[in-house]
Amino acid sequence: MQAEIYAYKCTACGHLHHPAHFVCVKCGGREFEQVALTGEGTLVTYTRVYNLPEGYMKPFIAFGIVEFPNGLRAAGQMGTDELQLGMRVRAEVGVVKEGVGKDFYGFIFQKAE
Amino acid sequence: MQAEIYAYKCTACGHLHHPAHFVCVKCGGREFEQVALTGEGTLVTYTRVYNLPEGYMKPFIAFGIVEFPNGLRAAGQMGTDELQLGMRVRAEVGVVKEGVGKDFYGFIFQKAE
Amino acid sequence: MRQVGIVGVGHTKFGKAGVPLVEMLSYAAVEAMDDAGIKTGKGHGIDQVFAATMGGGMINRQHGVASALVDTLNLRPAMAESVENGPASGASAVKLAYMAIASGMCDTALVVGGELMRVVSGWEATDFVATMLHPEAEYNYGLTLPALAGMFTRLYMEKYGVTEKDLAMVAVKNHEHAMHNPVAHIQLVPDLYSITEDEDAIIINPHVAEPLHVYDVCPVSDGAAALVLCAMEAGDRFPKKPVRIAGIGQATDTHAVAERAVSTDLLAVRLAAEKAYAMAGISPREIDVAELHDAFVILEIAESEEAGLFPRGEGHLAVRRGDTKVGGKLPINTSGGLKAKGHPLGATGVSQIVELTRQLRGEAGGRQVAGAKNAMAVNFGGFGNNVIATILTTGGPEKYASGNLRI
Amino acid sequence: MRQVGIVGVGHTKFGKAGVPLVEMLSYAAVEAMDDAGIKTGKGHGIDQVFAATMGGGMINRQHGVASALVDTLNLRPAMAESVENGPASGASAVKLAYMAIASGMCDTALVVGGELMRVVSGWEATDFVATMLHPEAEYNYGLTLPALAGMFTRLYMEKYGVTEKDLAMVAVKNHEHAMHNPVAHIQLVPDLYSITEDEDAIIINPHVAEPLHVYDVCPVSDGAAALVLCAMEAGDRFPKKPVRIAGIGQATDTHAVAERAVSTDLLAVRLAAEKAYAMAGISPREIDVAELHDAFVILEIAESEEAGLFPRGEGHLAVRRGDTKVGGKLPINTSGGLKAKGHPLGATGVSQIVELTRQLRGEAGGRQVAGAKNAMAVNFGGFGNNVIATILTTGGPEKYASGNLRI
Ligand SMILES: [Zn+2]
Ligand SMILES: [Zn+2]
Repeated sequence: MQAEIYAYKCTACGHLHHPAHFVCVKCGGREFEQVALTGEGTLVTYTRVYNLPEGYMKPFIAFGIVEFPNGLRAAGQMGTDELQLGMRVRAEVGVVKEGVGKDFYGFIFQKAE
Repeated sequence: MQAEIYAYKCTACGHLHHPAHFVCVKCGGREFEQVALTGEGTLVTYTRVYNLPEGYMKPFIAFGIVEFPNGLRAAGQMGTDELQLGMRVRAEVGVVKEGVGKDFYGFIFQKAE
Repeated sequence: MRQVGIVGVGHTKFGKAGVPLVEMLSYAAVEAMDDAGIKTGKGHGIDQVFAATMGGGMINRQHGVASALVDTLNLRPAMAESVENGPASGASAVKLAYMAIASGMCDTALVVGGELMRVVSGWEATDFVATMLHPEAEYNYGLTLPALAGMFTRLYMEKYGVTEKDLAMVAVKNHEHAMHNPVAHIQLVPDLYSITEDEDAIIINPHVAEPLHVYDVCPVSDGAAALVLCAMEAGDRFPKKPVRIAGIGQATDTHAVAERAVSTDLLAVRLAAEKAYAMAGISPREIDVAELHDAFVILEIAESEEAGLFPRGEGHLAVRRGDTKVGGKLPINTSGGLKAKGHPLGATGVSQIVELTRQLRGEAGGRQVAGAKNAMAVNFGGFGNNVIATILTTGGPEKYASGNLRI
Repeated sequence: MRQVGIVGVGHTKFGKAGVPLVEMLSYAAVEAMDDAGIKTGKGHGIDQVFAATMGGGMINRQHGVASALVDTLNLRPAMAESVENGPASGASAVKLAYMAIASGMCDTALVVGGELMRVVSGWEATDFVATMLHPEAEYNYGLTLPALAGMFTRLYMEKYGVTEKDLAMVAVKNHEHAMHNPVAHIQLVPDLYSITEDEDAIIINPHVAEPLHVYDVCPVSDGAAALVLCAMEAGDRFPKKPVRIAGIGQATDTHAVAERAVSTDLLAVRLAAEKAYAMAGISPREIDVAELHDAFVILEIAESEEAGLFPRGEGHLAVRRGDTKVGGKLPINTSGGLKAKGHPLGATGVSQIVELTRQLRGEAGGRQVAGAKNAMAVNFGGFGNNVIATILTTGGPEKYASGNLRI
């Protein structure tokens, strides 16, 4: 049960990664520290998908890519039906997939107030 | 439900195959006719297996390779507990694996009288 | 380095196969061997076999597909390798066969790509295809290829003024091309007005992943395609003049799509194409016909730009002008493309080369591009994280390097 | 043809990984790159990456593993291919990397093999491995690799007088070797008497597939191994003297084992070894150390004969004499072999080459074969229907062919 999503900060050069890399994209370093990836960001693009893969019992899910103020971009599910390019969203963490005996946590982006 | 097992006879040169090939091992032909593969044969080798793959609810299964009088050899399950190299066996066809909504038929070799 | 050419092509009718995987591959393989005038069975002259499939294991529960193929075709003891690079598995297999011959390790190779997808439900197939996405950052979210394509399409439309009608025009064009390709899966042409502007358009052409509609997405198809490759120096031993593989370029990009610096770029397409042009000594202006990976129609437009065939942001203008139709300036996806011919994952990269070989041989019938001499294929793995560009030509050096032929 | 050498090796501890597949592969990869003195990250100097895995899709639900690996290692835009040849996937990847460099298409390649098997139950793993058998004639019967090995062993014992004790002696020897290999999965030596002649022997060493007992069969392991290959002409740019790949041979046999003309022959091993010797210009008598594919210990004996290292039917006599121990005439499986080091399918073929490279470099510590100059690996796909033999050497021509180095 991972109820937090992280960025991975290179301990050598400070470059941030999401998702985790084995080797730093900037300096080739291999040590990282976890940094909570939270807060508000901007919706870069989105879609509403009607043909879902196995395991989802819903008619559709909306997905989006969000850019955080630290420059990182991450994909996630959208928790709101109001969808517009460039809108402000707030990154929450919730169950994005129900597994057998184990649920998967990830970003669910909500409209920022 | 395939309750019969076949040999595949090259229509060009008559060479027999089991299992089916796309191209004749002898002449390169590509046309085959099905010939029932039945009767008695000789047990070439055998084993009793205790670690069965998923889907078998038995403590062990015995398997063997049998040579038919036409020279073909085929693997199958053994329907007898009396196992000896060179013994005479009779090829029966039965359910060798229970599938979801579909059973698989294959050789179950019995001790010949 | 030895030069390598194509001397045989084979292709099953894409759609629903109704036979097991290896049998389906075999149909394409023997057609290619027949086309190359090579005997199957003993004394066959095939040194090595490459099989390209993504779902042999997961969908068809069979591993070692190439080894099985060698046996059923009676090509033993030929070498055999199974290759997987998602929807670009086919081009990867062609590339590896190219290297095998160029290295001198063998003189001839049989490349067979295929996928048997219609044996599982639609949502299983969608899930299976999604296993090439990033496991934590994408797959676990329920993200799929159509989801990523939808998000990409929205940005591309916003940035370059591409319209939903432009997308539908690509689809209609490719369906028109497929009418002249007997092996294409879909043999009907949708009416542009009915799928875009008609009041019932959203009913016959509903959304799959907004803004993508059904007609912007390729179907799920079974099928196989095959090639016989040989060292060019042995080209005169085959009945048909070899079509030479002049250049191959490959590049990788970030696994997680969100990480890419410019969301509307397909960097791996650009780098792969640049490498292929450099190796071939052929410029984009010299390309006469291209097969681009239109699993989603937006990709045909974006790839036509990244591959340098049209200026950045103007691919859709070329579609509007009719440049990319057969008869136009630079016909794209004369085979019908993935959109109408179908997209059996492992087959696609091989199928693209089959089509271009037929074009360069002048065997493309009602979809022939007159006088085509140079051709390009782009095969797109993952959502563009592993891309291969291949350039074929009828031209070549007068004399080929010798590599101690064994055939 | 350009010559190819090995300049870097990496290897995880085989056993239970506890990390995702691509992360496990990464540990081996960076160890190999460090060993080669190659930087990871920008300016890395790796042109192409080959990943060998059989169950990435079926067991780990991930496709395009090589593309994922390139990204996480920050080797973009290097080319990437995923290769599957069952338990011989590793040697296939080495072979393809060899061809890539020999062809001149690239100068350096990273080869990583690995398998993450201990994430599924034992019967799921057994079923997964069995998917490489013939679908109709074997797999559907519930036949498995141990079943085929049991039937093969019975015939071999009958024909050549091999005893159950001979089999156990191979196992004990390989476990002894593994005690000197820190990356081996199993670090204990069974007592020969206790597992064969003691009255409780059948309890601590029960049958798996008669006549095979638990100690005749390799364990189920996770693990990864990696190599950096380069063109020999660039060998002096790396800190350690390259070990040259002198010969590679590959051959296929019938898919259904029952079809083979002589049931006790491993024809593909014989043909693959013959080809490798011919290419290397090295004879079996010149081999100083070998890694043979002992997934079942009978295979070590049979392969040692088919590869010409001992006369037909006398492999078990060599075991009795102690010839195949470290310190003996021709040490086999100094790493511990699949039996004791473990057998993560896709890793094994790469792991064999890692061990032999260490032997030829003199880096094998307590298991070092003194003065080893030539080495052979046999990697066995399916139940011997696709086999690769590889010969390494410290010797070589004085001068290497030039291929327009780009590094
Ligand atoms: Zn850094
Ligand atoms: Zn025949």
